[in-house]
Amino acid sequence: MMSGTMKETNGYTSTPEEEEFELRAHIGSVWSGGRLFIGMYTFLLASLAFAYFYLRSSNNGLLWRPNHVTAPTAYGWTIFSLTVLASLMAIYGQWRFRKGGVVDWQVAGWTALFAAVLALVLQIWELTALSFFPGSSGYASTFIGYVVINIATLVVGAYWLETTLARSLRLRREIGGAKPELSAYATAQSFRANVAAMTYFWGFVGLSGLLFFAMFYLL
Amino acid sequence: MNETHHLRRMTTIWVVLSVAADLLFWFLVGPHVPPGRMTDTAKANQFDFNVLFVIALPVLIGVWIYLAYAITVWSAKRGGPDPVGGESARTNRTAQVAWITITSVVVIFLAGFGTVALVADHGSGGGEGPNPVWSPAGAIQAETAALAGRGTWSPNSNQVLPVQVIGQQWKFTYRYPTFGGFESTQLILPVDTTIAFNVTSLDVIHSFWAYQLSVKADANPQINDVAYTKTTQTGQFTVRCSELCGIWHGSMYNYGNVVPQQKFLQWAQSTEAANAANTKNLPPFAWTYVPDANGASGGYYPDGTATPYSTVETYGAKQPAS
Amino acid sequence: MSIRGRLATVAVLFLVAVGLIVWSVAAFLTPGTPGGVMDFTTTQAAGQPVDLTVQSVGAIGFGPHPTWVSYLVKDPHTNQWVQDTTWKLPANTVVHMTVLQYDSGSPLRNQEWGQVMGTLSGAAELNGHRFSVYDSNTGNGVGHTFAVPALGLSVPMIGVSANAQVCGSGPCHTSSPHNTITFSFKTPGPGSYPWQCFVPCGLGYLYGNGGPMSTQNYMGGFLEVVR
Amino acid sequence: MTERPLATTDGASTASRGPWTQRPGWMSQHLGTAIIGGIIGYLFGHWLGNAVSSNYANIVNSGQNSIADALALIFGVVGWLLGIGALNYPLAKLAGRQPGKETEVQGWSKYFRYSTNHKTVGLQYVVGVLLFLFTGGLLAMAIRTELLSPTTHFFSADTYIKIVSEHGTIMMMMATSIVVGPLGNYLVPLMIGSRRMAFPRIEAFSFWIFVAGYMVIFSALPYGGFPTGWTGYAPLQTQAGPGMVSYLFGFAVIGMGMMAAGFNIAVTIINYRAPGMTWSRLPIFVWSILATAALLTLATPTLFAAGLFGLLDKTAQTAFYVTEHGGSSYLWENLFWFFGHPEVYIMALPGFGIVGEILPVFTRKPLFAYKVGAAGMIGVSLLSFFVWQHHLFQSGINPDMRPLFMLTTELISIPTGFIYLVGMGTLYKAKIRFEIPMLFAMALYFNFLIGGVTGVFLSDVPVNVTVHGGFFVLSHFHYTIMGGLLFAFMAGLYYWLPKMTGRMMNKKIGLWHFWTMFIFFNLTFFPMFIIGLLGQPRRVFTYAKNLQGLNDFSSVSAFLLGVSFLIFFFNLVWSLYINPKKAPANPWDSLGLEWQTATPVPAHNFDRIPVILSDPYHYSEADAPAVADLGDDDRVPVTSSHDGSGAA
Repeated sequence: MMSGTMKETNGYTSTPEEEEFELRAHIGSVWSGGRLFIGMYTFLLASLAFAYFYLRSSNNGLLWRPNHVTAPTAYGWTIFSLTVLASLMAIYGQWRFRKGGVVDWQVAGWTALFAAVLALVLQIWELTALSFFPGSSGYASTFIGYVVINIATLVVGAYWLETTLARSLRLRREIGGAKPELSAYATAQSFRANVAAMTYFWGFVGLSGLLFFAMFYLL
Repeated sequence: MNETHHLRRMTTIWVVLSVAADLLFWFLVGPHVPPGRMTDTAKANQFDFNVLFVIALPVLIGVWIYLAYAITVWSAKRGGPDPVGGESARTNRTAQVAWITITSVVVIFLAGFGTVALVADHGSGGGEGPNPVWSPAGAIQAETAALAGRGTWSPNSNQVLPVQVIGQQWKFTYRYPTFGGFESTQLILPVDTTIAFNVTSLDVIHSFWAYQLSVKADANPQINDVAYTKTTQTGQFTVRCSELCGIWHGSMYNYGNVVPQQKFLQWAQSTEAANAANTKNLPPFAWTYVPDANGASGGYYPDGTATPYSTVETYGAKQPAS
Repeated sequence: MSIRGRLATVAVLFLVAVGLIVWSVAAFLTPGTPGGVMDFTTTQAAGQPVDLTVQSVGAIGFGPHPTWVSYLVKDPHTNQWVQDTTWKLPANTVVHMTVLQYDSGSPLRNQEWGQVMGTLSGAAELNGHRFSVYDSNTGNGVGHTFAVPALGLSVPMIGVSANAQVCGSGPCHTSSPHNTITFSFKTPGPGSYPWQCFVPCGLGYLYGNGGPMSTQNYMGGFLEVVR
Repeated sequence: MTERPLATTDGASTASRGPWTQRPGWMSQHLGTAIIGGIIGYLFGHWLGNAVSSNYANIVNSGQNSIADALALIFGVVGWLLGIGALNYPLAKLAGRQPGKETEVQGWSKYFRYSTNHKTVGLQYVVGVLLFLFTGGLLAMAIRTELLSPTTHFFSADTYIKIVSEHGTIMMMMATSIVVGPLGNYLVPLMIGSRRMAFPRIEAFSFWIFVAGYMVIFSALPYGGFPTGWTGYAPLQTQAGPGMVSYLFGFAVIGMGMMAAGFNIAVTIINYRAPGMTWSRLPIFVWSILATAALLTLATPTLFAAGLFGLLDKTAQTAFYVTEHGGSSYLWENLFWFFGHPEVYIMALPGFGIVGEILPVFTRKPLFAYKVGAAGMIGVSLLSFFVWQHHLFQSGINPDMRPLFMLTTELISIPTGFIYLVGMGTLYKAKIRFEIPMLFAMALYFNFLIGGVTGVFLSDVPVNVTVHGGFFVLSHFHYTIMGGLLFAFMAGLYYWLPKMTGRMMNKKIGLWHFWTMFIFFNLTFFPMFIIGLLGQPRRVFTYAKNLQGLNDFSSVSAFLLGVSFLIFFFNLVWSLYINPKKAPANPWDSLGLEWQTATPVPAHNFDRIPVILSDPYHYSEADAPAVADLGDDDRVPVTSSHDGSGAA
């Protein structure tokens, strides 16, 4: 093989075929990694849902939810709306991104990030506005657990959004300007895979947010 | 040596050893296998164990014979023929199908056998929770009557005797609802009687293990865990806590006694009378009690309005805030 | 480096590791071990009754956990109050036990422990008055119990009024309000018999049974009965 | 198409500076800075916790502040990660920065750094898991010392429980990573023909958080220990002192490491298999690691959630597990065992993979019923999610579900049994070379059989009444985990250390190690079946006097088992450090792809990405296909051979 066709990376050489192989493996990893991460997160949230329904059906000491205490619904509605907004913005942005609207994606992305951070702040602040003590009932306990997990979800989602957006600013050239889907740069391919995985995760966050909102504020 | 030769040899050794071991076990060891035969559940569970063991022994012996055979006959040191690779060494449909079929049949038989034993023996002495699905005749009526304070028990009446087991750190105490609900640190039972153990806890999880009776039921706070057995022999038995419950878990044991029915009645009536002064300090008999999670004078959770307590009867008065 | 040199290096490192292990065991695992066993076998002639005096204090006031409730025992040789809950007693001997209860009380979680059980007379004396059952829902309640489950022994320690000037840190002096509970029991054959308290008196712990209730040398220990 | 100027698959466009972790010299980030970061974080967290909460009534009364202890540990771990450099890239990423070149510091100091080289991480893990193992082992010695006598106590009753709990927890944490960490990380890329891991930084994270987890769980002892055993049952958990925080947070930290390791390995196996490495050519060890990784990633989040709820109960005073406040004492049991039973198979499957890999080499035969074996591993990992309530047969929940869980539990012995089909079929008419790895592999078949058969007894509800919660079950899982996994791990170490370190382990000392370990393992744990049947519950500091003989026998055997580990330790330092002997390139004449690269393995594993031509089990086969085309002009592809010499 001609050394001229080989790229040197990290002290070893790669043929074009090997580069192609590694790139595909990398993009496959982003794809399957994104799905596996959602799988892991599902088990985490399912544990919380299990705790909720287990304590609800046990109703030990008639203390599942005395007097039907509910966390402040105004906060709940706002946080939920912001989460769904972020989720929809991420999905819409991805749709535009695929059509070549990088700027549309970025605007939608920053909007989603803003909504997510606002939801995060409100979610933390809600803890100061609770009308019940954490240990006063099963509902109160699971609600505190939900708040902590939701904070983690929003932090993860916002971090993923922010890093993707920040990177898009640095990679304007590589992701191919107005037509990113045509860019064959390895960076662009990798970036698109990352955006797709991130959007998928945000779709998951929106759906699970709906479920838990219903569980804690509506039921 | 051809193929059938190896297998035939191994099979012969296996059959001889398995039959011998099974017979020896069944007749020599079997009758002495714990937990003995003090109750009908103990006897049934001992039978179960022995059946499992009789099935397990040939499995163990089979694999051991195979390993020993391989080590001695197919060792490189013996310089036997070179192994043959290729497709025939990679798969063997007959062997694989046979293996999967045999293990599946054995396993499904065991599950079925266990289920039949479990149902036929009213839960096999294990804790069935507050709503037992396999109750002996008369048990539900006896329990209902006991809770209403109308429970009775007399010798030769074939009545079920409910006994409450209260786990607390670090001792079991016992209440007899059919005898005025007195509480005692002693566990005395009549022989030839179906006992309904109602196990609950005042704090952390314990596990009531009456070893020779073959009864084991976890004691959870606010849960009435019911387990049944029928005593068939008199004698002493050991009660141990079988779920780690803290520092004195290891010394959380006592000895109980199965006694003739008349003797039990005497004991129960005299204890009821002797403890009368204290029994009136106890809360009314109930299947579970809501202990105060806080303990004496200032506990883990803040008191008062922040943590409303259940309206359910508490065991002992509510503790004051510190 | 030669083999010998490397061997020596490894040996030195090994010794350092052993030293660390020994230190860890000494620092974290052995405190509370019956090292300072209070010996009651030499205080009197063989077969004669043993006098055993303890006090219970609401907050011990010293050591690593000054807020914890604890029993203290009077050293029969020096008459000093010592925090030690492992007592060596002669077998088959009558023990006259005196408990100075300086702690306040509360209702029992399980009223079963309001009974006096397993003493020689079937009763105990509270400030000189004989009693065999105590209703902890009345009065000052019960502060602690002294119980040896293996011997069937259990005696409630009636609390002092929480409004009184309760002694705040041990060892307490008899000038502080206290109840004196006396009773007698007979030691069994040789063995190691755990004793404990059945009142959930570990403040700040769920069910009141953590902390001092779950640590030897505070609210529980052993009777080491020897021949 | 536009040009493709970009080489690194992480998408690095511009040559940015290498990460700090990989700068040479002691001014950069390494273990030392991690310790400093950890200490600073710890002190800050402790101060913060005290400032926030020291006036709470329960904290004033108990004199112990779980909030401060929890925050101290949390910030300590964050400081540790900052110090080692784990957060450099995640933080730089916030500014859109790309990862730097994946170069590595050379020399021994790379083992003390945040290395993204899977070979370095593998060796780091070897040391890490052995540290865990020896700590847990010493605690086991303490347990057996206390159990020498029912009446004379070497430790106080509470200290004994702490020792038992710490032993169990450390061993369980160690066992989840003992194979996946060292051997999985080191060997999986080599076996699938990959030059790298999919997520090397996540891999490095998994190791350094594992070390942090060790320190967090060990911190339980100076905090006063925890009284719950490794199962951490609530509400005893909620009642315990601050040592419990170390347990809950420690499991969360280790859980993060487990998830990270499993995630990275699973994604790597799925995506980075070399061309031609089809699923039916995948080495059986990789199958086992894939099944394990699936369990690690999917079961651990449940533990994470359970631990979070426990931590909230202990700090924020929620009441998840406190029945009197609307929680449930069964909730922890369910969540814990929903994780806990898959975890048990996390500790079994890699062992099966190792012996499956070793047996063909030393029998010179192809692996028998390979597909059944692989299917069995997948079957076990799927079924393991449906058996958890067999831990709760006597707990009083769901009596009507008992037949179902009895059935699923017994069904799982079918796929587990496949490993015996594979092993016995491979041994058939073989030519067995009894090298040390083979001895350990054979020992697994002996030990795990006893462990597996006793598992059937435990799954039978009527028999379970007697054996649940006693020494019988204790002996059962020591037979499966120690007798299975640990023996397999030893087999793997003796087998692969020559590849990993380039040095042969001493055979004579190895024989001493094997025989002492095998004999005294069985002598230690077999009597415990009888002790259990005779009525001794687990975790007790005292027991019936008539059981002293059996207990003493078990204790003395346990001490000698401890000596066996000292022999192993001596072999390790003797063969690797004191008197090293260079290992041949392929000492066992294996066909495995991992033996076809140079030793020491170059940073990029393979000069050319190999093209896989067949599975690596074509032993004793005339005209066997080559295993792989290594694309190396001066090296002939490796083929199988009749007489067992690997390279043609």
